[in-house]
Amino acid sequence: MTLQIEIDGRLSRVLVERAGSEPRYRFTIDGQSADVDAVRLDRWTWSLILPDGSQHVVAVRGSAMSGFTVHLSSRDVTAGVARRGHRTSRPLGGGQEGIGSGPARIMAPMPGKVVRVLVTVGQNVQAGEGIVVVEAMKMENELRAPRAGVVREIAARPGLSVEVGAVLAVVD
Amino acid sequence: MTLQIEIDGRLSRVLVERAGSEPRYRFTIDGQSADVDAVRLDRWTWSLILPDGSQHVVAVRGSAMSGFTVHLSSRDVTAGVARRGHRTSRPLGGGQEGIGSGPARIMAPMPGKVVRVLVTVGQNVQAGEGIVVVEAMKMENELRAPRAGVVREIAARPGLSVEVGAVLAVVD
Amino acid sequence: MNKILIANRGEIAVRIIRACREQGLQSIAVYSECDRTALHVRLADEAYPIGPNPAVESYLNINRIVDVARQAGADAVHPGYGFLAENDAFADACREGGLIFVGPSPEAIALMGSKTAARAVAIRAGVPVVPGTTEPVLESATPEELAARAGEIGYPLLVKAVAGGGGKGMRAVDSSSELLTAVQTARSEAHSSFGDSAVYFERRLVKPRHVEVQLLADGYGTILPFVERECSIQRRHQKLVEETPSLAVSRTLREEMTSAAARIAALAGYTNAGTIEFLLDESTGRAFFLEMNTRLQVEHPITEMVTGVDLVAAQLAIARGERLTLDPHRLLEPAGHAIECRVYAEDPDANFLPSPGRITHLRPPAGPGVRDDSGVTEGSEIPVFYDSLVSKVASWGSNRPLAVARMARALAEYQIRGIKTTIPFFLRLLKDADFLAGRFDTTFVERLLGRHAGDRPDPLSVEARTIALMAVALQALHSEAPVPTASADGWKERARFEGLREWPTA
Amino acid sequence: MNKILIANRGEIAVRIIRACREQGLQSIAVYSECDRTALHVRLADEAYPIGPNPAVESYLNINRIVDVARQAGADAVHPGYGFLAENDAFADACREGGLIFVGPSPEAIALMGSKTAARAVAIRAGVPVVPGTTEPVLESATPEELAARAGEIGYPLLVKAVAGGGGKGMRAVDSSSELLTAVQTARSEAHSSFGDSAVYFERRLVKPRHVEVQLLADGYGTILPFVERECSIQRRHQKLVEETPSLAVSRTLREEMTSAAARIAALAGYTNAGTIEFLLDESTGRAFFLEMNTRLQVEHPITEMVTGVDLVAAQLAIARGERLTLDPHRLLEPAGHAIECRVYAEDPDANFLPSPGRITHLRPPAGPGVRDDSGVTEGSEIPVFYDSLVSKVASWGSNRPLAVARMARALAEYQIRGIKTTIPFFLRLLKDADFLAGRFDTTFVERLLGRHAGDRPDPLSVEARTIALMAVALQALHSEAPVPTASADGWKERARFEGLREWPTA
Repeated sequence: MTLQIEIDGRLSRVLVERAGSEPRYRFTIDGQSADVDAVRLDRWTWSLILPDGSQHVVAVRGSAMSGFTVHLSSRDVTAGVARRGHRTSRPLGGGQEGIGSGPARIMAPMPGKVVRVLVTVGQNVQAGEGIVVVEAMKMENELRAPRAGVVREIAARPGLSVEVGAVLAVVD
Repeated sequence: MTLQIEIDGRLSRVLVERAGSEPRYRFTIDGQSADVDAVRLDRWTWSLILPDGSQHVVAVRGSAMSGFTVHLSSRDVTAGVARRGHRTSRPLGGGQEGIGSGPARIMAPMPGKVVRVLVTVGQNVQAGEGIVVVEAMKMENELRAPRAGVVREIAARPGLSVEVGAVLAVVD
Repeated sequence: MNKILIANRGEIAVRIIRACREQGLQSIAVYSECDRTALHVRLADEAYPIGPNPAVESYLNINRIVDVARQAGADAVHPGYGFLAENDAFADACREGGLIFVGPSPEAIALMGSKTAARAVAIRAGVPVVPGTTEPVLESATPEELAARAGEIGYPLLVKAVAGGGGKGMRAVDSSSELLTAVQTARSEAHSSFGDSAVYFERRLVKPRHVEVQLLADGYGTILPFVERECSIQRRHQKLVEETPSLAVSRTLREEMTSAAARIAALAGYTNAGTIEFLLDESTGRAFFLEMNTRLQVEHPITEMVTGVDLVAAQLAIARGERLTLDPHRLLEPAGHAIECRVYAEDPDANFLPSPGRITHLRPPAGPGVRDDSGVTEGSEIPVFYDSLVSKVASWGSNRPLAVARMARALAEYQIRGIKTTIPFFLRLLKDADFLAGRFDTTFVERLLGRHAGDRPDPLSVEARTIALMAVALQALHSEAPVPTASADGWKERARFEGLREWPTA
Repeated sequence: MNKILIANRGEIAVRIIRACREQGLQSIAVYSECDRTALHVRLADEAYPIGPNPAVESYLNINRIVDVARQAGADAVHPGYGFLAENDAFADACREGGLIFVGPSPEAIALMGSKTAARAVAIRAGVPVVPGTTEPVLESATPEELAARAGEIGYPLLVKAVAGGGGKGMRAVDSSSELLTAVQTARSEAHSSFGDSAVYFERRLVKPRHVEVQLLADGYGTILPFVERECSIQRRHQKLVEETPSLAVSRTLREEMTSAAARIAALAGYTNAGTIEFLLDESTGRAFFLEMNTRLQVEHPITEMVTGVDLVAAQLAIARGERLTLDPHRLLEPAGHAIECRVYAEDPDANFLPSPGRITHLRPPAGPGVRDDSGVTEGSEIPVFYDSLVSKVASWGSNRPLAVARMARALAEYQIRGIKTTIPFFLRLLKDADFLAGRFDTTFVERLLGRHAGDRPDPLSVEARTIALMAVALQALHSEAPVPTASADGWKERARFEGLREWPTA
């Protein structure tokens, strides 16, 4: 199977085949081949022993549809995957939209309860100005405008319980 | 649902019903009723809070067919179950047959390797006399005759790998 | 004293239940709806529901908890930390209900729990305090009045909950424009955390260290202070890492701080376990009284590790009316060095946002010199209703570098999935040159985060990228058409894998 | 010294890998086929296969292990305990291969590893030994010759492997009729465990205590003995529980035993960590040299807990050529009391039969004063090929009763399913009046088991029976037609439960 995998904005072509007796696999990554001893420890976790003897336990969550998250010992990385000829899936992004153009949606980054709404519809706000305060785990978290604009919509109201990703306000 | 449950050789009649809002159950055991807060922690484990407030985590393995093993904090117990009108399943016994009459089969109590056979077919043995030595986990375990008799059969031979429950010899 | 109700949840409830068991005491857990299957409930001898999930309706419900304690036949109540631990009305309700409160008297809690009254005690004890308002700021104060009071103290300042602790209900203010929001936020947080929205102002020292002195006091006038804890590694006044002893405290300063702590406790008529917090100005070598925490401290394990004293067992003994018979000198001579890292369900790569959720996989650290005080188990749900502490990892070494190396080893071993935690932050911190040299103060973490704010995410090494690509390819391969993994025991792996799949393949 | 190959598996490999990480050293694991996914492999920096499952083809394969070490660029080899740890040919092969062997010289191993030669050294050092044969019993000895040699020593006696240790290759003989079988069994077990079938005879003392002295020796003549360990709680010469200090050892006797140990080590030219085992005759107060273990001991954690010395780190330092700078007096003055329970995969209710299998659920003990040195994780398979040690739980307390209470708490918390373990036995032992009073010797466990042999299983209390009935009824109810469990979060429980089912319901 050949896959196109995007990590950190860079695409690699990965061919994976069974090599010799189990549990060996041959990987060809961007033209370079290596035989690897790979064993699945549980549904999401792999133990890899590379040709240089180095041993790595790596957990991978997600799917080709939604993108994968790889738990390395140093940090977590997201990866998008396509089989040859298919579209690459979007790496899983964070909860907040970019600083680019278009309306900026202020979304709940975690489940919680709206404590205060700091602005009103039609109000001008500066980048970094507080919009909504959401409480979760006994800490109040002020969500701020990612850029300057006018508050177009407010979906949040004090006392409202919100799920992660819920749109609380729109600034344009 | 009403069940007949046998534990330690004594049969109890257990009626279990939902009582009020979850997670409450009403148990009627041999005529005595109690409302219990029971929550399943995983496939085999229950947390029970009894009317007196006492809290218990109990794991149960097995099935109505094969019998159950209950892991209490004090010790493990086996239980046989039948629904009303059905036969009670046999509690899971140990690997070795009783000291009663009839042929005594010497069975492997764990997986291992036969190291030595200490008797020959036709030989007279005393109760407690060594029959076969099985090695597992670096320890040699001498399996002894449960009672006096004549060695009728020997299935074990040195070097043979045996599974738990394998019949190694028969004394009669 | 035979039966103790633990009016708390999470790791501290587990810690106290363990102490009860070791002391031969029966333990009673209480739980809100979402905590029915929590670890503290599973480990207790008895357990009782005390209400819905919001803390004000359960873990802060004084009447309900006292009723449960009496009905269950408890002799005593241990409040842990947080929730009702520093609530004098609760201590009083316990006393009225004929229950021993494992902590100081309601009067001592009220006195030292009021940050403003506590400052007055410290002044009487001849201990320097940080400049600030001597009385709480009035609820009715107008914006102009607030600005005037703040102006008297001078900026930068702190708005602090009078009933506060643990960074809750506290806000830093650099200039007058931020004052109003800060007061509002602090009041609101103080109300939801402590049921008391009163706040006061205090001068903010420039780059102080936060150093504290644990003490035990029995009912017969014996007050024993312990070697200090260094707690400067904090963010938004939430402690992240503590260690003992402090590299910044000389033998003379230790003597000064511990005797100051004992004088304050004596004047306050204090009994049981408590902690006096100081701000240490390294430029002058002066330590200022900050506040007293009238309960067991989150970071008590590191003191236990270097002194061998079981502080929870000592609390129970004092509550039973026993005398302290510990050797005072041993408590001031630490054996080796201990560090604690607080594993919070927060995302260090997203501004420490709370990360509630279910722990899908857990392998806690273990082995020599490592202690994990955890409130969770695999499958536990970290609810949004309470604070985000998951577990406390403490390490001991015969010196600081060994304790640090051991902590790094333990955290690298700690597998916890399903939620984000502060572990990756600690792994970076433990390699920081300034941290390793002991050069830090309470502003250190913000600076460290600011310094690295631009360069996230760390670029992957070639090897790390290769491994990630391989793992993703394997997972993609096997999630499309699950097949057994390769191994010497093909069939066993297959069985194992199928046991883990949610649905059989067509 | 940068890279260490650990020529072992299980908990001791994990222990050594942890020490390497804490010391900044790279660790190399080796594994037989069934150990590919074992914990020690997962925690190591590098891992290499060394052969099929039988130990003689993998963990006892000297050539293969030395080859792997050289190819992987290892500087040193740590043998752990068991397997090749006391094999002088292995130590020699490492030296020949340019690898530092973390242990004594091959010469010292050969000398002290031969039980008969070691006894001669002890005699030269002026240390009393148990009466026995001074030479190994010849392989070619006829039954008559064996009986004659045994007759000289007198019954009861022990047949012991010359290369033995840990109760392997050892058999007790009460009368001449049992001699032949015992010699055969011991020879065969000695061969499979140590690759050497030589045995000798030794008088069996009546009800001795087994007490041992840990020591460290550097390359510059410094030999440091430690406070004794009490190891009398054993069954068939397999230690089950150890503690330090021993209740049976006075200050004078400690001085006598530790200086005897140091004299023996000096005469043997011993370096690195080792342990001198003594049999203590309580009636006369005399300690007899039993044998020397020329490697790290299984029960080393309890010594670490009461002295603060990291014995594995010390081994590595000595191997690097460093000098010992520990304060000798501190090593003889234990801080508090420590106990270890060895959790074996054996069924204490079925004559301690091995219980290999897969660990389906694991929640190790944690919290204050508890250390778990484990070689497994949830999902691990305990193979039939190696010894049955799963993990070692150690507890520390400021005195013995507290250490015992803490151990009972820890073991009650320890959940391990899928295999039988010795935990239920320990929970019974820790309540035994004689154990609590410290009245025991090496025959104690057999007597304890014999005493209770008739009354198993313990009758269930009414409450325990009720709980068992309820749990079985619930399980029967839910296994017929799996339905979600009841909880405040109905749907969450449902999802959780379905995630665990192997097959969806029709």
